[in-house]
Amino acid sequence: MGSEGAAADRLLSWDRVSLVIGLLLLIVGHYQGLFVAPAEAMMGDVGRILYVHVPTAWACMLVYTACFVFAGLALWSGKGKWDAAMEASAEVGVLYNALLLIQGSLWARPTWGVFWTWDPRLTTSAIVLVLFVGVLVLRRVITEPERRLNLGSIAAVLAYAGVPIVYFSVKWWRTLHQPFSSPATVSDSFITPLRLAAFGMIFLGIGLIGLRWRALRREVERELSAPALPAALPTLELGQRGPGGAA
Amino acid sequence: MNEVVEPVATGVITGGWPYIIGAYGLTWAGLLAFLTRAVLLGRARPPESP
Amino acid sequence: MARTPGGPADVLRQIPMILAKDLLIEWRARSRAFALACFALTLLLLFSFAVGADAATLRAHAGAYLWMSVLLSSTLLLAQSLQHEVEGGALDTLTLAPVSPAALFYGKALANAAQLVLLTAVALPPVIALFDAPVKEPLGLLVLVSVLGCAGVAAPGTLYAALTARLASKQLLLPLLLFPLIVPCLLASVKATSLLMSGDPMGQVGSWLGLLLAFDVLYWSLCGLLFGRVIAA
Amino acid sequence: MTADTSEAPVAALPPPAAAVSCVGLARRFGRRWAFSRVDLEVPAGQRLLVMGANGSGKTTLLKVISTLLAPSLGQLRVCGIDPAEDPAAARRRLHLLSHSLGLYEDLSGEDNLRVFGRLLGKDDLDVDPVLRQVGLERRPDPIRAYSAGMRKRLQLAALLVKGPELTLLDEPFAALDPLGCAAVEGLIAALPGAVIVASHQVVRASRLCERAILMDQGAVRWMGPAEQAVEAWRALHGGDDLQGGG
Repeated sequence: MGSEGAAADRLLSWDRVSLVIGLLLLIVGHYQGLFVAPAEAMMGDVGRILYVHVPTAWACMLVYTACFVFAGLALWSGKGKWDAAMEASAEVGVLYNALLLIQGSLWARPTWGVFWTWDPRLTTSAIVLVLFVGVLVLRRVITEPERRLNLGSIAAVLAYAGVPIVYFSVKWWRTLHQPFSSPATVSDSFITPLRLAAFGMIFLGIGLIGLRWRALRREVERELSAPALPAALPTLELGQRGPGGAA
Repeated sequence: MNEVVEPVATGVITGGWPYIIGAYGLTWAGLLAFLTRAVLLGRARPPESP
Repeated sequence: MARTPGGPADVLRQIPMILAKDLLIEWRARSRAFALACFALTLLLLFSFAVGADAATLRAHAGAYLWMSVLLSSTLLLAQSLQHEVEGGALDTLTLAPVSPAALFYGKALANAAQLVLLTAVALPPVIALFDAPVKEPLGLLVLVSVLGCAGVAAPGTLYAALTARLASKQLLLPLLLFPLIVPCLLASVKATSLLMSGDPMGQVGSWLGLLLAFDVLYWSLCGLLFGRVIAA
Repeated sequence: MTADTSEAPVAALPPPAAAVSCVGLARRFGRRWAFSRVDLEVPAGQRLLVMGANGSGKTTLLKVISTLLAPSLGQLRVCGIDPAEDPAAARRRLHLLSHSLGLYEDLSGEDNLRVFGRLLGKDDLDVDPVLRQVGLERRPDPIRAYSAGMRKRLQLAALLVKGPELTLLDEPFAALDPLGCAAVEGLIAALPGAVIVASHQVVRASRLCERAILMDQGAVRWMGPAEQAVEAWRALHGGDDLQGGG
């Protein structure tokens, strides 16, 4: 972050600190996952994808939860800062979610022989991605700030509330049909890189949300803030007008 | 009839490094792209700010 | 007057009025409903053309075609139902009557659900005939699935139709927001319908009905709570 | 305007609460103030004309007074009720006729009145006398096919069904021919209760009212007896091209 001559408090703001911590943890975690941890017994080297995939999934869930909380706060308080936080976390959630799907496909191809499988988690995350993309699109379409706050937050709350039911429906859809093979559970020796990368993704997420929040909040709060009342116009006096002239 | 290809367990999978590199590479590319965009948008000053 | 304004009694009194009003409007403009039914039937034909003439495949997916055609028609119906209120400013008259937002939501959602059930009923005989998929289980169960499934589409559908009614790109946004949300409802309805058509020796329909019920309870309560904020915005 | 009076309240309010009283009322959309600093008191039964060019804030003011829009600043009381506390009670006492129809295009006039009556708790409303009162005969076809004048009459019929203490009329003469204007004028003149009319047709509307205000860029620039309304309009906007004369 080469910020030219910026104030010290801006350099050390919580989002930047979190961003740097997240990037460092992620680098260390991924290095360990790629080069230090042994190859997985069943999946071989391909199992290394889990060190990037699983942390993304955890972080993604947390980011969406944050988005839901911010949406609730925005609805409850009507404050622009929560509206901005909602949008920022929805953006980061969509980013993580998209990455999650890409990683999932790349893991599924060598493991299962297909890029896509209707695994409940994969399917659910695809549906949730579309839901939150919808929320972001909705926010872009609405120009009036108060309306955007209300409608955007309502859409986010509805989308998030549906996640568990989406998951269960997809799971039953598969399991009532045929048993679905779950990926191997994670054994102890792989936990360190997983944990490092997970905290890395979470801190990075907090940092990214903070970064976007800062920018969005400036804009949203400016739009929502009350400008000064226009100056009082003088009261019109009658009886002094010329022919057709204004007073 | 089910249209879904059933995942096959083929014993120990060997190789697959292109997929691993792809997964890590695309993840980092995505994260850094978003970070760059966020920084750029954060730098852009609103017109009315002093 | 003793009447408590906006209280639960007022809401309960107003729900059937809104329901009756919406159904009256649809009855007076029934040529539109007829066109919608024709659209749903056209979709059924299109599905068979798209899939091919293999009788076994068509029969296996008859439930899917039924619900897809109802679902695709539903956005037109839902958008129309909120269009009545918004375009002529009737919503303002209702608000000033005063009708409580909860009564408005439940009345409209019930009216929409009723119309969707009717649409399902209209589309069912052609599905059975076209795809040679007779109903093997009791018909009452299918009615239950249809009611619960249509209710699941109607509640979030009514809310999202209100949410997008004043937006420029409403035709695009309503399905974009609604369809992913009602995936569980669609899944459960299709699965239950297929089981009822092909026979259900394992007794799996019950769990799908349970899922539909959970979905309905969640969204009928949540949307009722949030509808006031939507129309106030 | 009585904005300069000291903060001490006036001795006692007259027994019937004012139909409308606003203090420092203002509404904004995003960064733009639609109107601001509106202090207004309309006693029960009084008729007030709200004049102003397009965009002067008339329509928004009427929407805020009708409780359809919440004020951004200031206090509003309708018939002595604070709409923020009890919107239903305030709404039961007022009605707004806006530019938009406010009724259902697919229903006939009769159906519309019946539906509206039922929502107001008048289950066995006899629509014939009301229709006769506004000079509309029974017509079975949907109001999609009605002319502008018939629509306006129907809106007034809905208003008569409700019979509010406070009537808000936004441009009641818009899109009407001279004959329709005269008819609507007669109906408005016969309305009971307080009435607030927003109109460009200063000459015509001022005959119906006792008092008038002139709005300009979201502010009340003048307030006085309706007889001086035309003079006030001319003082602000000049010219003699006032509509609705004769």
